[in-house]
Amino acid sequence: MTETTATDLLALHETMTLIRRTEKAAHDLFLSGLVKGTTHLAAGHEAVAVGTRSALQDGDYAFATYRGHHHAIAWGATPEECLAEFMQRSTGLNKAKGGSMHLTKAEAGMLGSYAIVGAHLPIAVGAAWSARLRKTDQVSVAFFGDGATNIGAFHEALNLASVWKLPVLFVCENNFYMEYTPIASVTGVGNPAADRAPSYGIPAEVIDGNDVVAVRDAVARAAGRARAGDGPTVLEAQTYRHYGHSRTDPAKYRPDGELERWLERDPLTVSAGRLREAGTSDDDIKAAEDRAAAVVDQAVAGAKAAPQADLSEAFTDVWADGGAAWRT
Amino acid sequence: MTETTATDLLALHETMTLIRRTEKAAHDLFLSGLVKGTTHLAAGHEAVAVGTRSALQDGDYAFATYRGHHHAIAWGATPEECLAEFMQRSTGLNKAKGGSMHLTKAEAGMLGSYAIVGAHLPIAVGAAWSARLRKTDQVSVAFFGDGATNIGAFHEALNLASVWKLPVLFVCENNFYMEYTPIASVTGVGNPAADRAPSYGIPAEVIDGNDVVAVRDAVARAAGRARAGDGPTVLEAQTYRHYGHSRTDPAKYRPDGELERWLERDPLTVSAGRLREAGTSDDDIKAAEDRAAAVVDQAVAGAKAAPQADLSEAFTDVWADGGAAWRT
Amino acid sequence: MADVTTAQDVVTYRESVAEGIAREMRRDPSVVCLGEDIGAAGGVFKTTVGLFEEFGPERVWDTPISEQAIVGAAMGAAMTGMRPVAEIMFSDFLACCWDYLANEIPKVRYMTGGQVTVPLVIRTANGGGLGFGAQHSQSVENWALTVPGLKIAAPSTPADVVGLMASAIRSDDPVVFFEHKGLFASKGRPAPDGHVVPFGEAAVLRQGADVTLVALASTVPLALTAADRLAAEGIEAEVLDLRCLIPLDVTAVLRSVERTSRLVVVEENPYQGGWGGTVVSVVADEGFELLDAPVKRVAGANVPLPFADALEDQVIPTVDKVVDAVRSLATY
Amino acid sequence: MADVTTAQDVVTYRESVAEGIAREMRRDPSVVCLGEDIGAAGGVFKTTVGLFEEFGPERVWDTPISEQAIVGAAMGAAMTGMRPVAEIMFSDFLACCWDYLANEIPKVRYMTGGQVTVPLVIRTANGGGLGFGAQHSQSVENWALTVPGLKIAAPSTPADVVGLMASAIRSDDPVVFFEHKGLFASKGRPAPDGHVVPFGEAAVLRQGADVTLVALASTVPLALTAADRLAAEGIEAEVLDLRCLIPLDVTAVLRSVERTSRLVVVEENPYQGGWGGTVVSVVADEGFELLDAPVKRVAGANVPLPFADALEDQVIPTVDKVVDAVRSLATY
Ligand SMILES: Cc1ncc(C[n+]2csc(CCOP(=O)(O)OP(=O)(O)O)c2C)c(N)n1
Ligand SMILES: Cc1ncc(C[n+]2csc(CCOP(=O)(O)OP(=O)(O)O)c2C)c(N)n1
Ligand SMILES: [Mg+2]
Ligand SMILES: [Mg+2]
Repeated sequence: MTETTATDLLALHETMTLIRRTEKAAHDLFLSGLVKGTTHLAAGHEAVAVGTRSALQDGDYAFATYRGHHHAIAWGATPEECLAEFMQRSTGLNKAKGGSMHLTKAEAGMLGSYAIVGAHLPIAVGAAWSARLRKTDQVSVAFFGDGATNIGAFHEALNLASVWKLPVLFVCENNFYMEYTPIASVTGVGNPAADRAPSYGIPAEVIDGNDVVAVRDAVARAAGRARAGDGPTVLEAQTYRHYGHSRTDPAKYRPDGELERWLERDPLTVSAGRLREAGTSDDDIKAAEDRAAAVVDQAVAGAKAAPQADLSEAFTDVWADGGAAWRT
Repeated sequence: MTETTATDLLALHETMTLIRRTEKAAHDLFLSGLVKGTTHLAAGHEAVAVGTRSALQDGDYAFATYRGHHHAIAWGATPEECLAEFMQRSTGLNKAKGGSMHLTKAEAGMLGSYAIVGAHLPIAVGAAWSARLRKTDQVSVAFFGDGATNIGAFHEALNLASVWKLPVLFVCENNFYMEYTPIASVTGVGNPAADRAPSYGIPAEVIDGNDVVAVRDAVARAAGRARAGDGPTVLEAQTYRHYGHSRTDPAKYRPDGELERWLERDPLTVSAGRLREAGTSDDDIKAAEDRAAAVVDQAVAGAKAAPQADLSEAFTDVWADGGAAWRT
Repeated sequence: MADVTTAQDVVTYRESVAEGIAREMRRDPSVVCLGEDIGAAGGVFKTTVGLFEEFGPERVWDTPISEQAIVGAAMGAAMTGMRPVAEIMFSDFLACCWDYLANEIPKVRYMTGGQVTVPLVIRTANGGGLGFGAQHSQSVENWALTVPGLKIAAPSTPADVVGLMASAIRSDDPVVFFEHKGLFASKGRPAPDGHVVPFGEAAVLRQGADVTLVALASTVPLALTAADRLAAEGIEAEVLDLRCLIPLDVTAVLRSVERTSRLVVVEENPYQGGWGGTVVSVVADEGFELLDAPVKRVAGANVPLPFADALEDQVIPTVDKVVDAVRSLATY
Repeated sequence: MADVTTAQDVVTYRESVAEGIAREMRRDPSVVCLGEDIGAAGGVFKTTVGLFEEFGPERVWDTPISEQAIVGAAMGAAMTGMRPVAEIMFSDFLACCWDYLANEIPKVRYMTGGQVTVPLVIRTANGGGLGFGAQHSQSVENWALTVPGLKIAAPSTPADVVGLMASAIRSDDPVVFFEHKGLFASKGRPAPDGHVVPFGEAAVLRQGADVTLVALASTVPLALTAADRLAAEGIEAEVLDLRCLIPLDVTAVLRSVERTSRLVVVEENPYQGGWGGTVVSVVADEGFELLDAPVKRVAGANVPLPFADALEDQVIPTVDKVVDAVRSLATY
């Protein structure tokens, strides 16, 4: 078990705050017309990304979904790179060619956000296979939603990972909804990810996805097994998204009081509570939060000031030579 | 439980013999150059098809794989229609347009043989959904191999069938091999179909696929549940194919003695044994077998005498109007 | 997109999708819908609004995220007496169930020697221009075109949505029905009662003697706007809306080229493997003598679709690009 | 298929697949293979015979029947330092993992702004002529052509198999490598040591002044045989083997048409949405003035593929059909 000191926890709390503030900024920029296209905010899910990253090592891989801002930031993307991407600036994380759904920070091992539900699970398995082939000690993590557990790629990925005993972690962020439909209404089992794991011979845990320490501990256990050559683990982190599915969704399908109940267990509230228990002063907590807020304020200003996407980029990066030539 | 009288059993034995003889004829015709393309013989699997059909009602649907001769015949296709199809005759079951991998007897509810592994599972689910929508009492059966349990369509089909509580039976013919690779080497659980059923909330049984009565009883139970509105069942019938995977496969990958052990439990031997136990005379058994042999002998002659495929058929049956017009 | 709205243009393309489906569901109890979030939620594009309320859960089914199960189940139901209308949310996701579109649905009738029919519709939101990025913006009608055995419709107006939907749902053949995301908010005249647009009949939306513009779905308003601009320069373009790719109304194209001697195809899918290649092939063969100038295709660039609006404009057809292509021919 | 075997033709196309892979595996330890039954079994087409024995289970991996996992895992491995060579047994099954070919592999580099590369090869047995029926006989190189971001190779000779395989495996871009089932048994000269055929260079296999035949994979021997027959009638055909669809060597095509003024494209995939449409489009645009006659495409018919050999012959290109098409132009 990884020990989590108060100092560690304060850093985690700060990173989670950074994510929360970035999401809020993205939302506000959308309302003011500066963010276009679609965004899927992860406010509420912060502890899963941050807890996972904190239990892993540099060089470990992450594969995320269209709801991937928190994973990108947890793996080291800056809020400014992200906001600049949403705002179609040339300084965007993906040069404004990917957008909110495809945040990627490859140099940090965050190998992309994928917008076809479930598609990245086999890809994450492949990265784990590669780690094994190259005899590195790397672990690969696939983050995905509850809804992704009903698609074929989920099944194929888990089976292959099991058979080849690969160092991969399947981290489900079960927020109980697909887009607008409760997952329970379309799934044959109660815990959509964890209850499936036995059918691949993979161990699983259902964990509190709003408690960054619980996530961190579970991931540490799973990563340990993976590095020891004991194969994959399924972690089902129960959590909740504070906003609707995407920017156009007012989330009217939620029963009265549901959001409120989850807000009581907001991951930031939980971590703040843990910090206080561990003796961290309110001032120290506030200072961390203020640092995060300041970073995001600067990020907004920086992204706004950045140049628009460079038109010539439309025809670069198709091929490894940098170009897009398809004919002689 | 459906009671199986000696008379019933003799009829099942006769149908199984009909299938066995047809497979042998197909094999011989292949060796003599009259059957082209590929064939996947089902000798050894007869009890699964025949036992299943015998526990069902007229009008119940079947969906099979490229290894589907036994299902077609169990659902009423004649050996002559099948052999004529393999021999590319205009009298073939599919007018020589489908071939061995696509035998279909739609008027009897046998809605096709599908050659993409696993693809027919969702289709069979759809037929069950349709039965429910039309408020008929029909049950839909998907037959598939052990290898099919690792493909995405399997997962999606089982989950949907469970969530919609559809009258569908998933009958896995576990013959322990994919093409040349043992299923155990590529699957995370021991019983590739049955051990997965719980992850969809579907009841499952592992059954002796070489005992036609065991199959019949299990299917009767499952069909009863399906018709009562209790949803799908997974049946994993353990069996063995006597020939190689397809006509080009000498099956050298089998460990010594494995085939021999299975031949001792040949479904025809098992049913003959049960018949004798039930007091059926050897003469009666032989008479039934001779009737089957005679039908197949005639079928071979009939198919040989039939005209070759009608060339104009290449351009019919694309559209429901019978034609193939794609432009004005 | 071109704004050519007039006073009679009171219904949106988006509403017309639900209207078209509802009309057929009222007519024929064997029509049922299935898809992700199409029920009480009314679909993520709001193209199924009202159906769940009117027809209830036995005719409008929410599904898991299981594209293979959705279209596979639709196929099985279509083979056994129903007329399912399956929604695949974004057309890009057809890739997740491509086996059904490529190998199962279009082939089962043929390979069984005509024993079964598959009367189903797969509806899907197609196309770009909204900044959804590489995996949610593609025009993939060309994927469907690679597969013999599928009928393909792609309406450009609200009335055509209703009229082609009627033909699609009544068709005994499988239909892929492309609804263009960029057109959902566009308005037009409502479809009259009982409106049916037969498959395989292109609409001549504008007459002109100088050049033929062949368009489909989103490129129809582009072509019309380009034609207006060209008219100001004295170039009269004839604008054809194909409405369907299969059956393909090449007769209409050839007749028009007979009049104009010049052809520009305007298509959103990429140039490589785009449907314009099939249209051009027919004309370069059967209409060779009619042509007085090179044939042009204004198509999507051969790159994935970028996120930023300004970048996306670089790589999908625009009015400017159509105008430029026509101009290059006029001076020919 | 044409039999043009000579004394130097001592290796089969089938063997050359394994040889091409083996040469690269010897050169580069990051090359690994995965697929169904490719290990000890040597592949269902015997195109990986010997690899397992030479390189062992850490470089040649048998997989479950999980096409999505196969190509998805290949993608993840390619993004992290390996050079995977994935086999999809029959090209028809690409439909089962189409999302990876259409939406993931070709787009990830672009949409990440160039942060990652995907150096992988997807090998697959393509095409008909063997009586495998509608779901195991398709020529689906046109599917791949609809997707910008994939390179596409389709060799017609044993030496090209080796030479293009070298380019494919060394490519930092994703490659779909079509091996033609109808050619597996055909023989040719062995590839010299170190043989590399660069992508995007068509081969002129026969010179002639009267008509250009553009072919690929299985249609190359067809075109060559047709050219022999036509020569007997006094018609000299130039035969081009494209070898790749992306990059597409349109320069070679245009140069040839410059000499011949006539073009016939011979392709096995269906006419509707076939790759010939893209070739014809370029020629009808950039080469319009070079043409003296209509452009013809001898392509697959727009129907699923029937099982019976005689029926299949009706719907796929044959020497007769090529000869007829050329004759119709010669008299033009
Ligand atoms: C294959 C596929 N089908 C459908 C969609 C549309 N879609 C995007 S997100 C989503 C819901 C996903 O739910 P879940 O996996 O629980 O993730 P969450 O959004 O809750 O984080 C759907 C249906 C998609 N992107 N890909
Ligand atoms: C999607 C797909 N992948 C691969 C194949 C090639 N293939 C045909 S049969 C087969 C093995 C299937 O094994 P199993 O499901 O156990 O059925 P069996 O042949 O043993 O009856 C394979 C891999 C296929 N037809 N479809
Ligand atoms: Mg969710
Ligand atoms: Mg098997």
